[in-house]
Amino acid sequence: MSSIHKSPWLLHYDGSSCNGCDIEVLACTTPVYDVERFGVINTGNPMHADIFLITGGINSQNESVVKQIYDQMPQPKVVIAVGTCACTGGIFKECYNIKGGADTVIPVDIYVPGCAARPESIIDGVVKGVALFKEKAASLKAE
Amino acid sequence: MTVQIRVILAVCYIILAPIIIGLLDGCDRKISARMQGRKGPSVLQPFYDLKKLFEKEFLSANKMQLFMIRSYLCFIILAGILFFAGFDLLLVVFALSTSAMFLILASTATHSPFSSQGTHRELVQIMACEPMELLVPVGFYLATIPKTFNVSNIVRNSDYSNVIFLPGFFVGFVFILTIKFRKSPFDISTSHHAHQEVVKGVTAEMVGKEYGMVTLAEWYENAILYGIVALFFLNSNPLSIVGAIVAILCVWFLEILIDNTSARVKWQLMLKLAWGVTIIAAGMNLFLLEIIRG
Amino acid sequence: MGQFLPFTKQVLKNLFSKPATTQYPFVPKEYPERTRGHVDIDSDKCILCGMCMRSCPPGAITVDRAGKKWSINRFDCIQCGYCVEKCPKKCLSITPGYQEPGPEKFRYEVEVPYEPPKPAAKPQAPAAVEK
Amino acid sequence: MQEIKKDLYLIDKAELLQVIMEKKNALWRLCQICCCYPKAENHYEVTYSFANGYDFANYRLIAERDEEVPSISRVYKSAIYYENEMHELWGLNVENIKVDLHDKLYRIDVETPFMEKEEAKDGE
Amino acid sequence: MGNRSIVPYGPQHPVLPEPIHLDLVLEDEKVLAAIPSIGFIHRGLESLTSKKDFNEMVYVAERICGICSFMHGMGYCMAIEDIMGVEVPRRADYLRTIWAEMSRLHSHLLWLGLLADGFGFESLFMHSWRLRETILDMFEESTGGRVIFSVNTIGGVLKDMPNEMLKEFVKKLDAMEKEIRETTSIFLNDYTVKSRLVDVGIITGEDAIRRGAVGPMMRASGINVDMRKNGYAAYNDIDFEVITSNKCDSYARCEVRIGELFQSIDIIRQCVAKIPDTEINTKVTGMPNGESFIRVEQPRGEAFYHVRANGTKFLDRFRVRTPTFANIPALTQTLQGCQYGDVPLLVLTIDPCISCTER
Amino acid sequence: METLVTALICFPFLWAIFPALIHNSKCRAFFVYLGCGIVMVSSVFIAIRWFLAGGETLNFRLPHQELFGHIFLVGDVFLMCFITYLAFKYKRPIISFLTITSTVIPSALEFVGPKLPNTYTMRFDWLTFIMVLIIGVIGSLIGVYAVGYMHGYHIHHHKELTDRRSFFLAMIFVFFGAMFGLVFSANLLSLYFFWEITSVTSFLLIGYTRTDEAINNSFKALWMNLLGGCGLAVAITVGYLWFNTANLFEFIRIAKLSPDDMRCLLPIAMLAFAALTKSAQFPFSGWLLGAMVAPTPSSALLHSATMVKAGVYLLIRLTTAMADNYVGNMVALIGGFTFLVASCLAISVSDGKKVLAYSTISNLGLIVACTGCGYAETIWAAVFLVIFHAVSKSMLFQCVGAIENTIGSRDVEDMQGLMSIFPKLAFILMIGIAGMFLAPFGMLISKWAALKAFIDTKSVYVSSLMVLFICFGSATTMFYWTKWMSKILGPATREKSRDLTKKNEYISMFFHATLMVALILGFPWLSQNVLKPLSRNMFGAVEQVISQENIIIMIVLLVGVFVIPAFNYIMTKNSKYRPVLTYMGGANAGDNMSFVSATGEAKEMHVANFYMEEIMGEKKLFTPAIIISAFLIIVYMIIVIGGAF
Ligand code: SF4
Ligand code: SF4
Ligand code: SF4
Ligand code: SF4
Ligand code: SF4
Ligand code: SF4
Ligand code: SF4
Ligand code: SF4
Repeated sequence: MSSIHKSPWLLHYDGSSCNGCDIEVLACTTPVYDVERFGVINTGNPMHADIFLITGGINSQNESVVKQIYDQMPQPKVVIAVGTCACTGGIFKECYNIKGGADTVIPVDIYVPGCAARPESIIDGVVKGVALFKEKAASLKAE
Repeated sequence: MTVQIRVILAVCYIILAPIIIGLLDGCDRKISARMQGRKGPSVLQPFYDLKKLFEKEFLSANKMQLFMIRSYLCFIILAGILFFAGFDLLLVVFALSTSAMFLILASTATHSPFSSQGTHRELVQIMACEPMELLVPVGFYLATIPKTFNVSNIVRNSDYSNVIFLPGFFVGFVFILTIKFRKSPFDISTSHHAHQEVVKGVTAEMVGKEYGMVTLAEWYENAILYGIVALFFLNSNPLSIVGAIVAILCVWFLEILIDNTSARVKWQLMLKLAWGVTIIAAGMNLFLLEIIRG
Repeated sequence: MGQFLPFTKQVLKNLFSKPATTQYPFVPKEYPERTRGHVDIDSDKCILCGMCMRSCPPGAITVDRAGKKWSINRFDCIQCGYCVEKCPKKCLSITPGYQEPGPEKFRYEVEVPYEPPKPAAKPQAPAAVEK
Repeated sequence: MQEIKKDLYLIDKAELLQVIMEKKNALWRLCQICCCYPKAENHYEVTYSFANGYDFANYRLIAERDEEVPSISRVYKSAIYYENEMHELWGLNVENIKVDLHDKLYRIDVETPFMEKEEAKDGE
Repeated sequence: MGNRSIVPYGPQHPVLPEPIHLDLVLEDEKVLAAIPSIGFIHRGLESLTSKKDFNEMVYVAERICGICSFMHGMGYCMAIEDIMGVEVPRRADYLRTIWAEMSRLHSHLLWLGLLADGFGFESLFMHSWRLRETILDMFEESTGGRVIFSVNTIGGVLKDMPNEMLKEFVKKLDAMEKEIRETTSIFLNDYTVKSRLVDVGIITGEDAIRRGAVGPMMRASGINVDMRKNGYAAYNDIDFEVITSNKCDSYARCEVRIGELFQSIDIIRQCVAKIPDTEINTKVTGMPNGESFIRVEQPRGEAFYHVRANGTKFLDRFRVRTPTFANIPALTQTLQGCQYGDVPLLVLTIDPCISCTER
Repeated sequence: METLVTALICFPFLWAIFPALIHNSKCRAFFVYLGCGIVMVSSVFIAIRWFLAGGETLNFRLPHQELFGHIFLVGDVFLMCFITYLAFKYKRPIISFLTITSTVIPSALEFVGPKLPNTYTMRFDWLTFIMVLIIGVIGSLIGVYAVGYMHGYHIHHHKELTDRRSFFLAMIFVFFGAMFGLVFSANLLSLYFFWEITSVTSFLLIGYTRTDEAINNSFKALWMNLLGGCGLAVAITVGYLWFNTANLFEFIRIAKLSPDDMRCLLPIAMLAFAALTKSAQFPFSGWLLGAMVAPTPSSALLHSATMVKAGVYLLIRLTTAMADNYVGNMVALIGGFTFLVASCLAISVSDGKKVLAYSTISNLGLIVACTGCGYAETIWAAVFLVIFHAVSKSMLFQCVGAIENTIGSRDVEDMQGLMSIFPKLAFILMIGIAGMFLAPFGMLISKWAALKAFIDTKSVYVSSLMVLFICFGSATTMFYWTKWMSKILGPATREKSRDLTKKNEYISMFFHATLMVALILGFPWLSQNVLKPLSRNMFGAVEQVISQENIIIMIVLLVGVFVIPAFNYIMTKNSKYRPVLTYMGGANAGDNMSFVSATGEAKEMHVANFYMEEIMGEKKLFTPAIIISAFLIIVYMIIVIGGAF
C-alpha cells in the first residue's frame, strides 16, 4: 500500500493571484486550520512536493515558471487550482496578461472555487486531491 | 566485551535506531504543533513520510548524487555500529565527519544555487560542531581511569556517571546538538519546518528515495548523538540506564523547546556562539580536569 | 527570562492547553449569516431580464431567455454580490455554504418558469433600476 | 506653468527639468508618474506627482504620439520603474532612462496593451 | 567572477509568499548587488476600465490585492466620489475607518507572522496568525468575507455594523490587545530575533525620501508622514499620534508596525464611541467626469489613486500606485551589502505586496 | 656504507653540472632523467641495504673528513660572500649582516676556538632512513616532473620570461645533495653548511622569474632562513664554548641529562628556533607563501620534500631533548598555533597553490607540535605525518601545476567540474586531498595519535591549549578541503578540452598516487617495522602506540572508504531516473547553468565557495598571528636565555 495519501507535502505558487487566495492557503497551515493534521507539510521545494497548490490566473511571465515547477515534481502528483482566478481566470480573465485559469498551462486535478477560496474549501480540495493519490500511485506502478 | 555481544548490540542499533528516533521525531512534531497551538500530525507521521519518499518517482539532475547519498548512509551506519558495539569514540567521530563529507559532495553534485549555498552553510555548521565533537572523546578519555577512548571501557570503568566530571563538556555538547539536529536557532543549512532562504539547503536537490535516505541517515546519526548523551550518564551500575534514558528525554524536550522559542540566527553568529561555548564550557572543563587528573 | 527565550512561557502555555485547531472536515463549520458563500436564485421570481448577467464582473451568469434557463458557473463567481444588488426582482441572494471543490468545472442551471408578459411591459421594469 | 485644478499644474517639456530639480533640492518625494492616453484628446498625458510631508503637487506634461519625453530617472532613481512601465505599456518614448529594461519590466506578450485597445476602437 | 556567486533568487521561493525575482551577486553570503525583477503578477487590471464600467471597477479595485482589499475599494470609491462631488454619509465614513483599521490590524499581524517565518521562528509565525484569525472572524461576521469584503460602493458602504456588533468587537479587541502585547514583545526583546533585525537594512530618512519610500518604511526612518492625518474618511475626528522611529533599521520597521497595531485598536475604540447613526450610503446618479488624486494610508504605506473620467461609464484611466511599488527602490538599497540570509527578511520588512505592485 | 653515503651526497652536486651546461632541451632532459633515476635508485638501494642489515644505527666519519671539513668552511665563506654581494646589489644590508654574523663566528671558532674531540660526523639511523627515501624518491620524481612542466611553463604560458631552465634544473640537483648531506650530518658544522645551501638555493629558485615580486619574496625567504642560520651559529658557538662539542647528538644527550639546566637547553632552543624558521612556522610563514611565485615544481620541492622537511627533521631529532620542558612547550605551542591559524587562513584563499601553501604550513604545524611534546606517540605521529605529507603534498602541487598548465588557471573556483572534464587529473587531485584529511587516511591516524599524546602532556596549560588547537584546527582543515573537493566533483561549466599535461608529469603523479595508496594500505606494516624501531631507538622500550583493535577499525574504515562507494556506484549505475533541471526557483533558462535574469535574458549562474574573508581573511588574521607567535617565541627565548646566564 502506498502511503502518499498520508503524507502529502504541498507546494504553493502564486501564479498571478491577488494574494487573497494565497493568504488563505497560508492560513490553512496555521493553528486554526492546521492541515498538518493530515500530514501536509508546506515545503517550498517542488522536488519534495506531492501537491501543487496554484493560485491565480497565470500570466505570460509565470507560464514557464509554473510549467517548470510542475515538471520538477516527482510522480505521483496532484495539481489543485485554488481560487476562482486559478479555476477560470475570474475577474481578471479579460486582462491582457492573463492566460485564464491554471488549466491553460498544466493539467489540473481539482478546482477549488471561491474568491477568495475559503480555508475550508482548500482543506476539502486537498482532501479530494489526496484521494486521487491512490489511483495515481497504482497507475504509476502499473507503468 | 565479547564479539557476540558486540554483534548483538550492532544489530540492535541497525534495527532499533530508526524506529526509536522516528517515534521521537513523531512526538517531536506533535509536541511542536501543540506548542504552536495546533493539533499536529499523527505520531507515526515520520514513518509515513519516509515510506512515501521511497515510493516517489526518482528524479535527478545528476546520477552521482544517489551514489554519494548511499555512501553517506552507509558511513553513518558504520559509525553507529562502531559506537554501539563499543569501539573507539574518537574514531567514531572521525567516521562521522567522513560521512558528512559524502553529504556535502552529494549536495554539490548538482549545479543548484540553493543546494550549494546550503552546502556551504552545512560546512560552516560542521566546522562549528567539530571541535566540540572532538573534545567529547577527549573529555571521556580524561575522566575515565584508566584513560581510554573505548566506549565499552568508558562505561565499564566508571563508578560514577561521567557527567560529574564533564559538566562543561555536557553543556557544550547539548549546545551543538541544536546544530546537529538542525533545529532553530541553528537550522541554517536545511530545516524541517520553517522556511529557509536556501529552501531546503543541502537537501534541496534530493528527490524521493534520495531524500528518504538522507532522512534515514539523519535518524541513524541522531541515534549516535543521543547515544553520546547517554554515555555521559552511563556507568558500571546497570541502573544508570534509567538515568541515561531520562537524560535523553530531557535533552530531547529541551531541543524541542529551544526550537520553538527562537529565531534562526545567521551563520556568523552561530559559529561565534558554538565556538565560544566550546571554548568556555568545554575548554574550562578540560583545563580543570587536566589539573585534577594531571 | 529577559532576552533569552522569552517565548517559553507562551509555548508551554500552549502545550498544556487545548489547541486552537478546528475539527473542520469532521465537524461541519458554522458560518455567520452574512457569509458570502454562493449565489442562490429564487427561480420563481426571476424575470430573465439578464441584468445579473450583464453586471457580473467575471461573467459567471448566463441568462438564456429563449431556453428559459438561468445558469451560473460557480467556479467563475467571485461572490461579489453585485448581481444580487442589481437584480430588479431581488430574486438573487448570496448565502453561506460554498461550492464544493471538484475535478470538473460545471455550470449550475435552473429552469425559470417565468412567462414573459406582453412586449409592451418590457421597457419599464429595468429602466427603474438603471438610473 | 498653468494650474488646471488644485495641486495640478500643466508644464511643458522645457520646464520639466527645472521643476524636477526644484523639487529634488527641496527634498520632495516622487509619489508617482502616471501615463494616460485619453480617448478624446489623442495625446499622452504624463503626470508627475510629488509630496513633501502633507504637501502635494502634480505636474502634467502633454506629449504627442511620437514625441519623446525626457527621463527624470537620473534625478529621481525611483522613476526608473515608472518610465519603463510607460514605455512598455503605452509605447511612450522616454529618452535615456538610467536603467532601460527595453520592454522587459513586465515581460508581457502583447505590445503596448494600453494603446492597442485605442487603435482597435479607432478602427471600429 | 572568481569568488563571487551569481545566483537567482525566486520567483518561486518558500520564504516569499509571492513571486519576486532577484539576481544576486554574492561574496560568501554577502550581497554585493541585487537586481529585482517584477512582473510575475502583472495582470494589467488597470486596462479593465475599458471593459468594466466604473461601478464594476469597485470589485476589480478590491482585487488589486487580497490583503488591503478593503482599502483599495475605499480609495477607488473615494476618488469617484470626489469626481462626482458625492457627500458620503458620516456613518459610512466611520464604518470605513473601522474596517480600514481592522484591515491594518490583520495586515500587520500577517506581516509579523511572515517576518517570523522569514527568520525561522515557526511558533511565533503560528502565534501571530492565530491572533489574526480573530480579526478575520470579525470580518466575516460583519461583511460576509474573510478576505475580500465587497462592502464599498460609490456613495458609501453596503453593509452596516449594528452598534451591538461594534461593542462586541471592541470587547474582543480589548481581549486581543493583551495577547498582542505579549506576542509583539517577543519581536522586540528576543535575543535571536534582535540578532536578525537590529542594524539590518539601514536606510536613512533622507535616502528614504530620495527613493520615494512610503509608510512604515519611511516612518521607521524618522519621517513623520501618515496620510491618515490628511483627514479622509473619519480620521479628522480621531485623535492619534503618528508613530515613528529613528533607528532606520529592520527593527525600527517592526517597532513602527507594532506600535500601529495598538494605535489601530485605539482608533477603532474611538470610532465606536463616536459613530453617528445616519444612513450608510447615498444614491449616486450620473456619470463621472473629471479627475481626482486620492491618497490613502494603507498598512504598507501611502497608496495613490488617480482616476480620470470622461463622462461615459468607462473611465479613461484608473491608476494605482501602491506602497510596495514605491518601496522597491528603497529595498534595492537596503539589499546592498546585506547577508544572503537577510534577503528574504529585507524583502519582508517593506511588507511587500507584489500583487498590488504589479496590478 | 660510508663510501656509498658520501657518493650519495656528492653525486647530485656533481651531476648538477650537466643540466647547467647543456642547453639543448632534449639532451638536457635526458641527463635530468638519468640523474634523477640514479638518485632514486641509489637512495633506495642504500636505504634497503641498511634496512636489510638490521637497521642498526651507524655512526661514522666521512672518508677524507678533513678535506670535507675544509670544503665546508670554504663553502660557508663562499656562500657568505655571495649573499653579501647580492645583499649589496639589491640594497638589503640586514641580510649581509645576518649572513656575516652567522658565518664568521662559527668559522672563526673553528680556527681559534678549542679543538674539539674527533667524534663521528655522520649518522645513519631510522630517521635518516626515512628522510633518504623521501628525498630520493619524491625528490627525483619532482625532478622528472619538472622537465615536462618547465617546458609547458615556458613554451605555453610564460613566453615573456627568460628561459633559465638549465639553471633551474641544476639547482634541483644541488638541492638533493644538500638535503642528503643535511639528513646524514651529525656534526653541526656540516649540518650548518648544508643548511645554508638549502637556504641559498631556495632563494635562487624563488627568484627564478626575476620579477619584482619574485625578487622581493626570495629575499624574504633568505632573511628568514638566515635568521634561522644564526640560531644554528649560536648553538655551535655555545657548543664550542661550554660543552666542547659540535655534535648534535651530544647536545641532545646533555640536555636530556639535566633537563632543568637552562645552559643545556640553550643550544636546543637555538636549534629548535632554526628549525622553526625553516619549517615555516608562525611567525616565519611568510617566506613559504612568498615562494609561491616560483614555478610549481620548485614550490612542490620546497614544500613537500626538502626545505621545510629539513626543519621538521631537525625537530624530530631534538624531540627527546624537548620532552616537557620550556623548549618543548614553545615548539608545541608554536606548532599548534600554526596548525590552527594556517588552516583558518587556507579557508580564505582561492588560489589553489596558496591553499596548498597554507595547508603545508598547517600540517607542518601539526608535526612541529608533535615533536614539541616529545612522547613516543607523538613521534610516531610526526614521522607518519612527514611521510604522508611528503607524498600527498608533492602530488597535489604537481597536480595543481598540471591543471594550471591545462586550464590556464589554478584558482579553485575555476576547477568546477574538473572530474568530468579532466578525470585523470581530478582523480589524482582527489586522492591527494582525501589523504590530507579524511578518515582513515594518514593524516587522521596521526591526528588520533597526536591528540592522545597531547592529552597526556604533563604541562596542564600546554596540554589544554594543544587539545583545543587540534580540535579547532581539524574543523577548519575539514572546511577548506571539503569545499575544494566539492568543486572538483561538481558539475562542469566549461567545455572539454585537450589535456596538455605531459606524459612524464603523469608518470610522476601516478607514481605518487600509487605510493599514496600503498602507504595507506601498508600503514600497519609501516608502523610495525619502521616506526616502532624508530621510536624504540629514540625512547628505549615503547608500548604499542595504536592498539590492535583500533588498527582493525581503521582497516575497516579504510576498506569502507574504498568499498562502500565502489559498491554503491555499481548499485546505482543502472538505477532509472527521470532527468530534471535543477531547482532555481523556477527561473532556469532551459538548462542547469543559466537563469532568466532581471533583464529577461539568460544569465550564467555561478556558485562560488565560501571564503570568509571577513572572519578568516589574510588581512584579518595574518598580522595578529605573527604578533602573537613572535611574542610567544620571544617570551620563551627570554626564559631560556635568561635562565642560561
Ligand atoms: S480568486 Fe479572488 S481572491 Fe483569489 S486570487 Fe483571484 S481575485 Fe484573488
Ligand atoms: S456574486 Fe458577483 S461574481 Fe458571482 S455571480 Fe454575482 S455578480 Fe457574478
Ligand atoms: S437579474 Fe434577477 S431577475 Fe434578472 S435575470 Fe438575473 S436573476 Fe433574474
Ligand atoms: S432594458 Fe430592461 S430588460 Fe433590458 S437589460 Fe435593462 S432592465 Fe433588462
Ligand atoms: S508559509 Fe510563508 S514562507 Fe512558506 S510558502 Fe507560505 S508564504 Fe511562503
Ligand atoms: S499592499 Fe497592495 S496589494 Fe498589498 S495588501 Fe496592500 S493594497 Fe493589497
Ligand atoms: S604541446 Fe607539448 S610538446 Fe608541444 S609545445 Fe606544448 S608542451 Fe611542448
Ligand atoms: S603561474 Fe600561471 S600562469 Fe604561471 S606557470 Fe603557472 S601557468 Fe603559467
